[in-house]
Amino acid sequence: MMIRVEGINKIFNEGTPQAFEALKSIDLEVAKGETMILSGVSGSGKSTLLSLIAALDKPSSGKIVVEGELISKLPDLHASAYRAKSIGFIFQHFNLLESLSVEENVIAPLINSGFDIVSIKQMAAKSMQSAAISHKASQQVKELSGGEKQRCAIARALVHEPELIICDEPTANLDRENSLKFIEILQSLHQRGKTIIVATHDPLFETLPFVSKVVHMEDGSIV
Amino acid sequence: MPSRILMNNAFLHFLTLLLFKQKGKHIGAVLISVIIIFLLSSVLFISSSLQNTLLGTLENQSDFTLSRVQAGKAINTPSDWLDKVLEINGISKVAPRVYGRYFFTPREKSFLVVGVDLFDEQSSKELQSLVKGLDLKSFLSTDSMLVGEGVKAFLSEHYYKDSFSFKTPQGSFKKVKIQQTLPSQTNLIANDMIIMSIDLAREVFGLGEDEVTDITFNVPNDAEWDNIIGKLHLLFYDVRVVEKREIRKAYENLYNYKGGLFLILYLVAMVTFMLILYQRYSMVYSTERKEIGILRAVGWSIKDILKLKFYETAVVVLVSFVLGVALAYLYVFIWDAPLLSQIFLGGANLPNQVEFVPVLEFGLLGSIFLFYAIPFLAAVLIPAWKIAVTPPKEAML
Amino acid sequence: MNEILLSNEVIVYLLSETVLYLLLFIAFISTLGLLRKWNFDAFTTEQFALENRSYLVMTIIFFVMLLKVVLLPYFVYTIDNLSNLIPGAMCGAGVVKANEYGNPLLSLKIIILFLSGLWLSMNSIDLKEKSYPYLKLKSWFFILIFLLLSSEFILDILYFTHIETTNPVSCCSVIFGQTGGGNGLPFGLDILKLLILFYLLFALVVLTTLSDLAVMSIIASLLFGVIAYYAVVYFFGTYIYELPTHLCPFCMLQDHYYYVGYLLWGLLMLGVFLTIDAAVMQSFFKQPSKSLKRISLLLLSLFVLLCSAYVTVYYLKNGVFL
Amino acid sequence: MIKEFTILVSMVLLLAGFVLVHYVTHNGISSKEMLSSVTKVTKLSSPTLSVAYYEPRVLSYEEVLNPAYPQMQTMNKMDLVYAK
Repeated sequence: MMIRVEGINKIFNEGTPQAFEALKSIDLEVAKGETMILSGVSGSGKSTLLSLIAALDKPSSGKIVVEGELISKLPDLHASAYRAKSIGFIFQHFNLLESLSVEENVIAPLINSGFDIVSIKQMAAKSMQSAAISHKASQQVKELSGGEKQRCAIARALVHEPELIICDEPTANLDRENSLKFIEILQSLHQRGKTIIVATHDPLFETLPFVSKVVHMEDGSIV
Repeated sequence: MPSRILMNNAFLHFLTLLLFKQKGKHIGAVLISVIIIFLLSSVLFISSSLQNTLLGTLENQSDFTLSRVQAGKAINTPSDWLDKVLEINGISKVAPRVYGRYFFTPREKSFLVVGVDLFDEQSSKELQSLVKGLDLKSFLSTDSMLVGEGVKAFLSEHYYKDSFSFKTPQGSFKKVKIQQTLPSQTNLIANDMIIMSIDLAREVFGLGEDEVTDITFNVPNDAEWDNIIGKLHLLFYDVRVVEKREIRKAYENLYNYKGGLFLILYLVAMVTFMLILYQRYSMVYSTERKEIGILRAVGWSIKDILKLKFYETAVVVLVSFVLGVALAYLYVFIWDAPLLSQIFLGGANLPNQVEFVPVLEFGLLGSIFLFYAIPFLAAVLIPAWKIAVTPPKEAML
Repeated sequence: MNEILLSNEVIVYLLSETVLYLLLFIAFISTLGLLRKWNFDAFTTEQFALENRSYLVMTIIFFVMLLKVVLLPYFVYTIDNLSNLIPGAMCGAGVVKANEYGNPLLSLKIIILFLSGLWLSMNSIDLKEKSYPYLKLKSWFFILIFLLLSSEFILDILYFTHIETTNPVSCCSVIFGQTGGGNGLPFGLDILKLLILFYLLFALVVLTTLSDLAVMSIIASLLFGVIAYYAVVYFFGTYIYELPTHLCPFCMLQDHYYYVGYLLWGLLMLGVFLTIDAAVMQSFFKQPSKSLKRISLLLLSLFVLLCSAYVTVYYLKNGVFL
Repeated sequence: MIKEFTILVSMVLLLAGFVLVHYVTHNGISSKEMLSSVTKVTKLSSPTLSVAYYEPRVLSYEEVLNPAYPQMQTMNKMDLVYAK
């Protein structure tokens, strides 16, 4: 999962008085199977960069090439297909469908993948097993604790075996014990050769053995 | 096996899941639609069923009715016109008719009194089959009459249990025995009808021996219709000939007007319904917008969300359509539309209760579906698109 | 208000047309905006908004197309219903002939259905590409369709308001009949040549579609469509009515012929459309699709089988041709 | 297809099925025969719409649009709705 980011900048509500330059000409490269940590104070453009890499949003200029394919200028149909196939995004606020159960949340990304519901449920069971949340499978997300919600988000992000796993402040609202469990899961993913990008200001991540690169960001540019 | 694929289809599973999770929003739309469809289809069912039955009875109506006209109003026709009409060749089954409305002034109600020539073999046999167990001898010997259900109810309400005395124009009273009531299936035509022998009817209306109300006759060869009318106009100057075609067209228009005018007034209700729907579906709460943002973030494209919204609305439309039409069918054809039928049968004279013959036309259902579904889908389309294009980064906030 | 305007079906029909036309008008305005400001390489938020707007146009056209497919048989049913309000018209043919707007309106409706079908398949190909290559083309195509739709809408209103229920119209046997010597067949055909041409053209359509000769199969299927119309009206129709002089495309839509007309004409139109659609997609957009071809051939062969079945059944029953 | 949805759909189909069965079995022949025999006897097939039969009532005064020409109908008659 070769990712190359060239000259990316992102200006919010361009051309209006409140124009705000979130990213200023970012250049970055992540090789396949690498784990990269984006560290920086909140509001330094980490989340914006992650959303551009995951094609959740489009840059104001510049190019992002993933596996040789330009993803920064994809029409929606292809951007969604790219997200559905190769991106596993773990959001800071988990972004789960509160009214649905854990299993229903985990199967959501696979609905349009062409599999029938039986095989989707098997994949979901496997993914929930690896995220250690299968004992709460049929419980509504509303009633889960922070740690359980995190694990449900992880299960949802990994259900379609993505190549690239992106985490945005994964341990922000977790206690120490759950953070350590999260790092174990990252470790096992790294061993399976996944490419991982984590945006965090938690110093715990910088000392991890399997981290190959740490990038510091300050108000929109790499330091 | 299609049902296996259908049952295991992932999209349908998720669609039905979301449908039941957002029950609140859809139940409102389904209820409004069921009420609107129920009202609309009951009206159209009643009007098409009545129209169908009336056109059915036209079959054995004679082709022409001829009556004398004076100052724009039909008056009694001299019976010697009868033999003059008989002389025209190409005409068959000429029959005089004596009928009219008898006014019961104290209550301002009126009955349709019809005189029947009982010595005519054909009509007496018909009478036998119409009213089971009618012994013709006693009917003929004494002055007696058959009454429609409405008349029977009205008379027994005013203590005329087994006979009624008519006031003839000469001031004398004519006591007539009520023999039997006509069956309830004939209410549409015979609800306020009184059938008696023709000379009794003449006496009640004070018609002379040589006068009839009008003359009916058939012309089997329909190519002859126009020149027979021409001959009649040459024969008598003050004559009015009514063809069966005109009656048929009048019956079609009778309820078409009502259905049509009702539809136009109904448009107002539909427009308000559309505004409510548009406002409800586009008043997207932040939660639903966030949910769509999340779905978009995990890989759903705009096309998938549109597909989800399309099927969601299609399910709501189909369920409420079938429910509305089925309930209307029960209401009209099984419980005989207790209240709504008064609009069609009128309530000013004698109250009437008709058994509607079920009529289900493909076109009628098509009209109801189109009249309801197209505005509904149009109202929901733009809000559905607005939600579907929420940018995925919406989920990031 | 004359009786025509007040009959239920006409009101429902005109209401549906107006609602659909309003939606199409919104799509038209968005397409104009698209055409003017579309620049795929720009990174402005306005460009992203335009991309979303193109989805609006797609949704509206898909929705309108779906309902127009339902509205066409409903229009024919309304015409049939009006035939008993108009003196002299026994079936839809007379009513269509009631004024000069009838025929152009009916043919325009069929053309619009064909074109919007093509638009939708072009649109699905455009979405598959990575940079909306055909967006300008499909927007201009939609503007053309919109002009046709506006004229169809005007014709609708003109047609229904100009039907007089007083003057009698001629019935179908007069319109299509052999009165006045020469038969109504074009290009100087007679029944035998017509039949040979009918089956030959069908074989041609099958061959060209299977052997992927795109342009040839478009021409063949168009020709087949026209010849099939005349063949049904002048030959197969008489076997449906079992009356050699009864030549009419509309009467078979009525209930005493078990609504076979809707099935017959539906099969023909859908078959011809799908063949043209498959051929256009293959020749202009290099997107051959096996399944589309198979369905279209299936439909056309069903159509030919249905026509010939009527003839054979009649022959078996009575041992003689009409 | 989740369970509740299949239950809902089967209930709606059941209702529609009942309606179709009733429509097919109920032929309404009996009432058609009765009506046709009445019309054969009386040769009158006009429906008895119990409408205040319009007739200038000799006894009670009927407010008219134009007293000089009593036959002219007033606007509040329901004829606007009934066919002419």
